[in-house]
Amino acid sequence: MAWTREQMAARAARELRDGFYVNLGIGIPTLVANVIPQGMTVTLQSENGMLGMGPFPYEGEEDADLINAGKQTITELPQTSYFSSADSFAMIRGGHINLSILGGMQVSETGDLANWMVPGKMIKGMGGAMDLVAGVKRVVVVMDHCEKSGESKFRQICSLPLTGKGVVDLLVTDLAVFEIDRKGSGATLVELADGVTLDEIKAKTEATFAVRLG
Amino acid sequence: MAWTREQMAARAARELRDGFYVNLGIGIPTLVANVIPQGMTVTLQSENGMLGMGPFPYEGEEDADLINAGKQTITELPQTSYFSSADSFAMIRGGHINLSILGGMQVSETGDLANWMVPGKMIKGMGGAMDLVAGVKRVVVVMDHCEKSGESKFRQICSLPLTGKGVVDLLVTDLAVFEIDRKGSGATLVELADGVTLDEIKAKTEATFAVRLG
Amino acid sequence: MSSKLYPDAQSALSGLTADNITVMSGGFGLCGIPENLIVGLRDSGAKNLTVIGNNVGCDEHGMWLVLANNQIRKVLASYVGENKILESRYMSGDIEIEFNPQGTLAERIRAGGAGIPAFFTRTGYGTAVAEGKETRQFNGEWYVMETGLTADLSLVKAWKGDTAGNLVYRKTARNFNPMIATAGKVTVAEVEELVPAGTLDPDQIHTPGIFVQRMIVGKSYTKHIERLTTRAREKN
Amino acid sequence: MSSKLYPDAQSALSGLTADNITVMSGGFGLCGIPENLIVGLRDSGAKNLTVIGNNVGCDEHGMWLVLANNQIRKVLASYVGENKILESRYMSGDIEIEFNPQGTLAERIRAGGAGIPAFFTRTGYGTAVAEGKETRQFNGEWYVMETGLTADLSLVKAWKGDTAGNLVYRKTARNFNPMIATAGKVTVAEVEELVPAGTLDPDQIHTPGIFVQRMIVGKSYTKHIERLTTRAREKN
Repeated sequence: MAWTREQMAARAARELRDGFYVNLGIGIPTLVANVIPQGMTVTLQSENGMLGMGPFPYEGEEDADLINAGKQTITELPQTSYFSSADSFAMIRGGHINLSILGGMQVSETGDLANWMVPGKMIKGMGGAMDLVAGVKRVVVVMDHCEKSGESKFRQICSLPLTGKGVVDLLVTDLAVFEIDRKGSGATLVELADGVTLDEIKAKTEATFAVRLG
Repeated sequence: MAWTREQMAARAARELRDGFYVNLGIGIPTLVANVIPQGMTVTLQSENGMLGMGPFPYEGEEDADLINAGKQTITELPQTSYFSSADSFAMIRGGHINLSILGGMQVSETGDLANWMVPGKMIKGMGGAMDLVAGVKRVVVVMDHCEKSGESKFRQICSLPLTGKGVVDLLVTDLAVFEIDRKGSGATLVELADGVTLDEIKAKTEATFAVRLG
Repeated sequence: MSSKLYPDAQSALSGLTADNITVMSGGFGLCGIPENLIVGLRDSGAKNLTVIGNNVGCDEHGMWLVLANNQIRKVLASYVGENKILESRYMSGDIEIEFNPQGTLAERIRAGGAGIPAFFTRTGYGTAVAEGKETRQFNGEWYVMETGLTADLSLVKAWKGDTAGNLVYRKTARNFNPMIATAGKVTVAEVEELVPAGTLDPDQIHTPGIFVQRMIVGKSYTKHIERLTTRAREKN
Repeated sequence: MSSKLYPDAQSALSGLTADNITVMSGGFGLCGIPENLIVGLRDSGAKNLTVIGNNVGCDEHGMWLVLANNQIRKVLASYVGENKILESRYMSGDIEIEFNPQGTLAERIRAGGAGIPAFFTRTGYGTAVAEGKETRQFNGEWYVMETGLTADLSLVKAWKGDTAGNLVYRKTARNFNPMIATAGKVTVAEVEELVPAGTLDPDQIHTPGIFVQRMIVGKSYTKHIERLTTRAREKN
């Protein structure tokens, strides 16, 4: 049985470590903020210029000058600091963020990621995604294993325009978890969702992968 | 009769304009701060990270955290702001300072400046001088016309290692004032110190120059 | 010194707007945008503008006003969603968009203001963003060369400003404003509150006055929120 | 999260110092130097250090202590006057000095912390500083390519810090400290005053806590003034 969105977020949250500075993308990655383990201090960065992102405000307490990179109203915490977009991406590009958890459209077995445009459709822009995957020390992608059409999203080569080349370290899908070596030595299946079989993964995956199930 | 240090500073001060942001070097240029015309607002930058440099503190009111680029204790003004050295030189390199007045060892007729080292002597370093001459919109050099040996310091080509190539716009010596075209179309004598003759300048100057005396 | 302060956007922009110029404008989405100066830019009627900013407003708000008034020919931005007019003009070829990764855009603007004509970044290596650009290896990693950006006119929005032009921003409304203030040949700032010089703590000024040539006190801020998101109060 | 706070310089530097490492240290002259951490570096005895900073202390003060203890092999700085030991060791060839223009040094450190391996600057074009470096024209002007700098260990001094590692500097004691904080693989900060997280205004933090791995509250600050310069009081 495939993992739910919440289960995928919970699996991604297992990549968190105490003291980590983390950037979460839009969509399922946002849910990771709700499942940070008790007693673990994780500081969330928002690339529009904030470190120490707090929860959504109570109704009526929203502040138009305080939004996250998804343009949602948020709040600050005691450890919060604000800075410019140049300083924010200096932090990202300089490798100071420990972990980024992002959504994806396609991931390749060499760690390429496509998540910003589909040829023929309106291009909205990559926002900060290209900077995050290029700069953050460890990148985790969370996405469905297959398109609605059944086509595998974890592929030998991405067919969509890339967000980054050789940038993904871990792929969490609704069916399985893969470690990916950025340097090109391949992908490894390390975990199956509850009730999912290796045969099912083999049938539904276009990418080549080794198997090392705990 | 040659100009005194104070007269040289006063001549350099005539290059100031209302609203200018100005960086003054060590030595005679420092004296320019004392002769800013009444009613003219000139904001002094100190490249260690301050805009709006005030006068020296009253005795007993010095603050070790508040020094200028010459490491002298100074004071702040109502318009003062502090910033990092990176931001300070971004301001300088980005062409935001209107005028820099610096000392010199040698200036060439094409606007080259040497003022940071003498071969064979201990090298102390260029500090911010190379950044200032490369970045500031208009550079005025104030120096004696001749070495104590009598050798001309305004030359066809500098013999000392350069601080900047094609960077000087105006040269104020104790004997005369020269306009210099950075793009290489030459130097022009535009002013003589009181009682100094054109013949004296011709005799004491190695550089080639045109003459356009008011 | 003649005052940097102008009574309104129209007077502050007088003589600075013209057809074919490049205009940078601060803000992330609608957060921290110079609302009054954008209206002034629209009212100037200047055409064939190149507009640089993280976004180009969204439907009915911000730089969308200038877009809807047919004044924009080219856009440099990182994200242009939620903007139907821009979408249709881009698809029809009436507007050119150069997409920049957000951090690359921020750094290009910072570089432009800092006198740095080009720099190398890992961002975009191996993607469409690197096409036509120089790439080079440093320490075994591949990088893309990106160039600095400047503008004829920069428009920024601050929270507080003093009469010397020193600016302080508030929370995430800071975003692109500080770099954009440094990258304009002329920078015009609007502030919510004007204070006398000497009021702001000199250790705490985000944009020193040297970068601000003209300023206005903004009026009637909308501060439209794009995605109002709240949580319910816990019951007692 | 385990605390970033350590009781003293020795414990804060434990495990971070070693022979042959590169150390950056904040300060301009003796203004804003990490006095306590420099003593800790000296007491560590680590040798063959490469030290990066605007200066290397001056006679009897600051990084001079580490120099006098024969721990430094190479220096990257913009100005090294008023330092007799350094002078004699440089002349004798025992210490290598790479002179950097001050703004180039500041930007190289900022670039190192910001993931930028190289950038172009006008500074130094046509001078000895450009020798052996790539030069290139942009828009008709010549520029020199300079590379980013990082360090194994960065030592910085702030005025106030909070328990999350957020730092605020005071007046011109800020200088190189903010960039150096970003460019160390590990950054240790000393502060004059420690405050609880939430005390500092989040709009007014100069160095966000992400850049600070360890911190101490400094003791017994000398704050030696190199050039005490005063004016006489006007008589009443």
